[in-house]
Amino acid sequence: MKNLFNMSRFKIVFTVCVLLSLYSFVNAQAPAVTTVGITPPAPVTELTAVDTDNDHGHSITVKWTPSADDGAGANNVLGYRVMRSNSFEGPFNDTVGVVPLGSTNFENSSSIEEGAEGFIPDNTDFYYRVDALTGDSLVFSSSEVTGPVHSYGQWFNKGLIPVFFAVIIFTALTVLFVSAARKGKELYVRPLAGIEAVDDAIGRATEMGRPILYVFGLGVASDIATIASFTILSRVAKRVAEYQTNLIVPCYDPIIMTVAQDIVKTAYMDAGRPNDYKEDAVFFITQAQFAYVGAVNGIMIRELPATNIYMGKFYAESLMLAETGVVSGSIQIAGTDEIAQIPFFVVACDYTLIGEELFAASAYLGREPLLLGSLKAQDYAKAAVLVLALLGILAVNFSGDLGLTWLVNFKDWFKVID
Amino acid sequence: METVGIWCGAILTLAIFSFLYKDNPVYKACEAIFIGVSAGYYAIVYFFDSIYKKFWLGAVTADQPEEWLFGGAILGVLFLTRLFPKISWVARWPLAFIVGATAGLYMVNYFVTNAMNQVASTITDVIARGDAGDINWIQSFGTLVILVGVITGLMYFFFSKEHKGAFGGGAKVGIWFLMVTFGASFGYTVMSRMSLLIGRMDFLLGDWLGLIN
Amino acid sequence: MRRQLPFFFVFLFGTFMVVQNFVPHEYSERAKEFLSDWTIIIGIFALALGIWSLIHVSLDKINKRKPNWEYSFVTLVGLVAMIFFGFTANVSGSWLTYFAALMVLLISLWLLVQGILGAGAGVTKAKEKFFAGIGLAAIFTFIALYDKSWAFHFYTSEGLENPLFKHFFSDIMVPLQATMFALLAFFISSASYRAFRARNLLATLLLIAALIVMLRFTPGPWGDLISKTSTWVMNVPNLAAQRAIVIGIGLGMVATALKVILGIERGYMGKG
Amino acid sequence: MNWFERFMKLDRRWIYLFLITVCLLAYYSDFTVPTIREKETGAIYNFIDSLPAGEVIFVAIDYDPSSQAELHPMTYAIIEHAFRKNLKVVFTALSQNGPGMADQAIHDIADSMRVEQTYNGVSYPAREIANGVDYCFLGYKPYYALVITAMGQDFRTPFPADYYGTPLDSLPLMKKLHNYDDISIVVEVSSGNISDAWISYGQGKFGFPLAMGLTGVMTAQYYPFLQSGQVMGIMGGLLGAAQYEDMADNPGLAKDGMRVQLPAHLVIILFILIGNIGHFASRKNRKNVQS
Repeated sequence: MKNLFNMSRFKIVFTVCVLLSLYSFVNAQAPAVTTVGITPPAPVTELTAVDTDNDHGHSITVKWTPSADDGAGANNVLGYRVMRSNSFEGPFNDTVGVVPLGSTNFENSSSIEEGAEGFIPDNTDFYYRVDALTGDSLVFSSSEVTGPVHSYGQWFNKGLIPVFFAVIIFTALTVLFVSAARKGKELYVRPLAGIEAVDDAIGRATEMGRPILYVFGLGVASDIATIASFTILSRVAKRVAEYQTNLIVPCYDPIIMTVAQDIVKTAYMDAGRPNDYKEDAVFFITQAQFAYVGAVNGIMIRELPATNIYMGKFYAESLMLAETGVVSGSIQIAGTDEIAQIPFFVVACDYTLIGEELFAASAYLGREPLLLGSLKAQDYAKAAVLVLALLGILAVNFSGDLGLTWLVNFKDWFKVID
Repeated sequence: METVGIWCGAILTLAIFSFLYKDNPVYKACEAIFIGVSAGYYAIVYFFDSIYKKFWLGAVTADQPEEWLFGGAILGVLFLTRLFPKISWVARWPLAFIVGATAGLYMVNYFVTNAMNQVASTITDVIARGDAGDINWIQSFGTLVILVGVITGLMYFFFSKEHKGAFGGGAKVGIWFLMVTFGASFGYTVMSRMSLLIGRMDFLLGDWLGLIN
Repeated sequence: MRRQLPFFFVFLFGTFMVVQNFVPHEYSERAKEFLSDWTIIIGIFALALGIWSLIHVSLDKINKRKPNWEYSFVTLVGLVAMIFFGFTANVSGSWLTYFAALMVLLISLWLLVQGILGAGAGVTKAKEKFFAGIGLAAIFTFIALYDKSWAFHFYTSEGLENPLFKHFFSDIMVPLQATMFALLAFFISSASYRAFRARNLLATLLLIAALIVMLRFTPGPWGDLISKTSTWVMNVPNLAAQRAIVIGIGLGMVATALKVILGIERGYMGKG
Repeated sequence: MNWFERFMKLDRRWIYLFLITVCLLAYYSDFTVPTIREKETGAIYNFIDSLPAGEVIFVAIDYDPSSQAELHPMTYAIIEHAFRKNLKVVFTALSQNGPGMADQAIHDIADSMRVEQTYNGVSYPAREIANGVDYCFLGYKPYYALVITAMGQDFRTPFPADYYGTPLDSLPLMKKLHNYDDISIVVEVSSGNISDAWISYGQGKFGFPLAMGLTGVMTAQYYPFLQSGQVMGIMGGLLGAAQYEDMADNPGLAKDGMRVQLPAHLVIILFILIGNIGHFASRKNRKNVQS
């Protein structure tokens, strides 16, 4: 229960100035008024209290229409005080909030922690009353009591309905195209320079007899870019196992190290060479950004890998890795979804997968129909985004003349209230 | 104690800069120190941060312990089975948890922040009017260029459609926009990298040699 | 069966978290909190594997005398010393016995690990080293128990206040971190020299945009014009392209998440 | 190897040597660089300058020592301006290695207030900045997204006590402060993803005005949020800090930095030109040889 102290500094200062100004206003205006002081203003009407929607409970919204003397009539209303009690007749001495004049609602809410200050238990009945306050703290008029009302958490957030439909449509699209692909429907996919370079780069490393360096960057196992990078590593590892080239995978995050070890070992097993798997191909260095970069730079200069593959989440160290890679004369292929680092890879590397291309890489490398199907769904979603954006702009700009007024609120479909 | 710290920092700084010239034993030593010390440091910090504060205080010795946390500990122990090759396949379960939970959590999150909100902010009034209703040409041209940039940029990212004809033209304009933005952000960051170098010069010339006025 | 079960778990946790996004109820908020706590706790166990991998690789390099093996000694000493500092707090001022204990600990650990790795890793006289290691470890525990000037702290975080721990961070890690970061100033100059060449249209666009933005604060007659164009370039074409990339990444992420949850993408579980 | 081949294939170490010598020379010269005033920085300065005394601003020092060189000038410029105008400041440091550095920065600025100063013609008397009265440093808690959301309900939920361990309720400043409604503006200085959390979990949920101080590299990425109104102002890198110092007429760390920045940029541009001259000359030469 937000008590008086909880009112923000701004509101306090505001009410105090209004109080002072009104006090002086009343005195100056009506010097002849009798000592009785201010007449009580009209009470607030149509008071309703209802559980706040779309929330995790512990919150009740009180609404009312302002008193007739607020801004008109006797114009002596300063603000409203929301009082709460546990029974209809019960003593109303629990002030939950004071709002300045002109407001029509107040949200009485608390956090979900049991012991928090002003905690509102769910599913317990409360009764509310709103007093219209005046300059004189003794003079106020109370509305009738409303209640019982209790707060509870909703199980579905209606504000996310546009997102809900979007997710459903996207999933349906993916399932549709994957099943089409499963039935052998041929799917065209435009060539991606960065991906074709991976195959030639592995061939190059094999001829030159120099290792391939695969770097995950600073992502953790719970980054989607890292999951995409795992899928790329699994296909690179398959080829490395077949061509018996040397693979080096220095890791920043221990969970990634464990997963990568598993991927490379399985690749060697699938290629029928379980004993060629070197235990220390995938190893951990440290979880400090620049110590990791120093170590990888050292590996590049000393091992002179033929190919450096950077796939995953990269931060400021992207250019350090790429420039040292240039010094050690390696072919470099990079892919990240960290927008700020893409320019450095584009400038310094031979091939770069820009943002979304990183996520499409696994479909390209494996050429598996199912994954190509999901790429098709991604393209349809992009087409939908394009069409909706154009429609929206049409609506906003020409709604007046073309009479497409119903389109005007089109934009709100995208506004998400969570 | 203070001067030892500064001398130590200065020597390490010069050693790292020497890497620019050539890989040398002093740099290799600094690199090794940095790896060892930082690995040890973060092992301790993460140990006290999660095991001690969250698990030990939160679940074991807390007055109303959160039993849920033991679930995490069990999955963690499963992870250690990696050390024994025979039963190391069990380590896939905690991995399944991490990958599955992440995918589910971020799927809706990024759909909202990246796709929905960005589309909402693209839908704007192209013709920007000044407060007196007169058309603000520069502003309108700007919004028009943004609109063209977003649409052609998206066209470039199409995978399953041949980049030929009008569509190919759109994608070509899209890559132009991308190149301009890459050049611009590269140019913009030159300053922040230079200020890092200035920071080190302050340390070397100021704190160490005391030559600053 | 062993390979199908994990994918079932991925589907289970994935759909739970997708649904959880739409449920504002208190229980779903608590569930999200607990699940992110689980990931952190798993992270610590994985860190144990990581540290073991670092030790194992370094030892392997030393035992097999691979190139640059001497530096692995430095890494191992740094690692063990830092962990030792992190778990101990010095009670009285005298550091002598504290460092003596550290030396004994280092040598005993070295001998023990050599013994455990055994002959397989090319270790000569593995058994004798192992027992010597046990002996030294006993001496170390003896010092630890009776030397009052310092003590172990596993259950409380006094170790973080250990002056050596703090100074190793502020006097070794911070300058190294800042200097590695500062190397970027040099790398950016050599990268721009090499890459900004007007070879074709795209490279020319890259070059012109970079030059405009780099000149944005130069004084001079048309300095104001350049700074205005650079602000325009940052606010309009840059904004448009960023937005296109962001939308692309958003859709790419959602598609990847969906592929993982539905089990279409299995690469990450090692099935190439 | 004629001259244009050499132009195209300069050894990178010459570039590094030339760059460091130019920086050292600029370091010891003392010409001043005139700064322009962009509206992104102006929005923040004007908002803070318009706040009446006693208002509370929230400064989140969410970066760690490695990006201190670029972000400290902004933090110093903003807090000096706030203290000069008798504003109250609540600090957090949500980056793991940041609290020690943030604490030291706060004390630095508080000490610098003990001297009488004149800015834009207005003279400000020397002031004693007191912890708990003029500012409150909440310190660091892990998992910044949860902390930012929790502070929306009450600062006490994630921070029962401040960085020095004193409970919030015993600090006079914090008695009246509960959550973002009591804060006029949040200024978030960081070098990366903590800013995303402030946008979606902070400003997105509680709607307070949010200003951002960012490293150069991240600024470009946050322009969309400036245009969509989620962020009211951005200070980009050292240039942003120099502009703020210029508007506040308080030359400091940023102005010194700019003295070296300009020559360094010119060196890079010089080498780009050299590279291109070599490129065009060799292409012309190849054409002559063929024809």
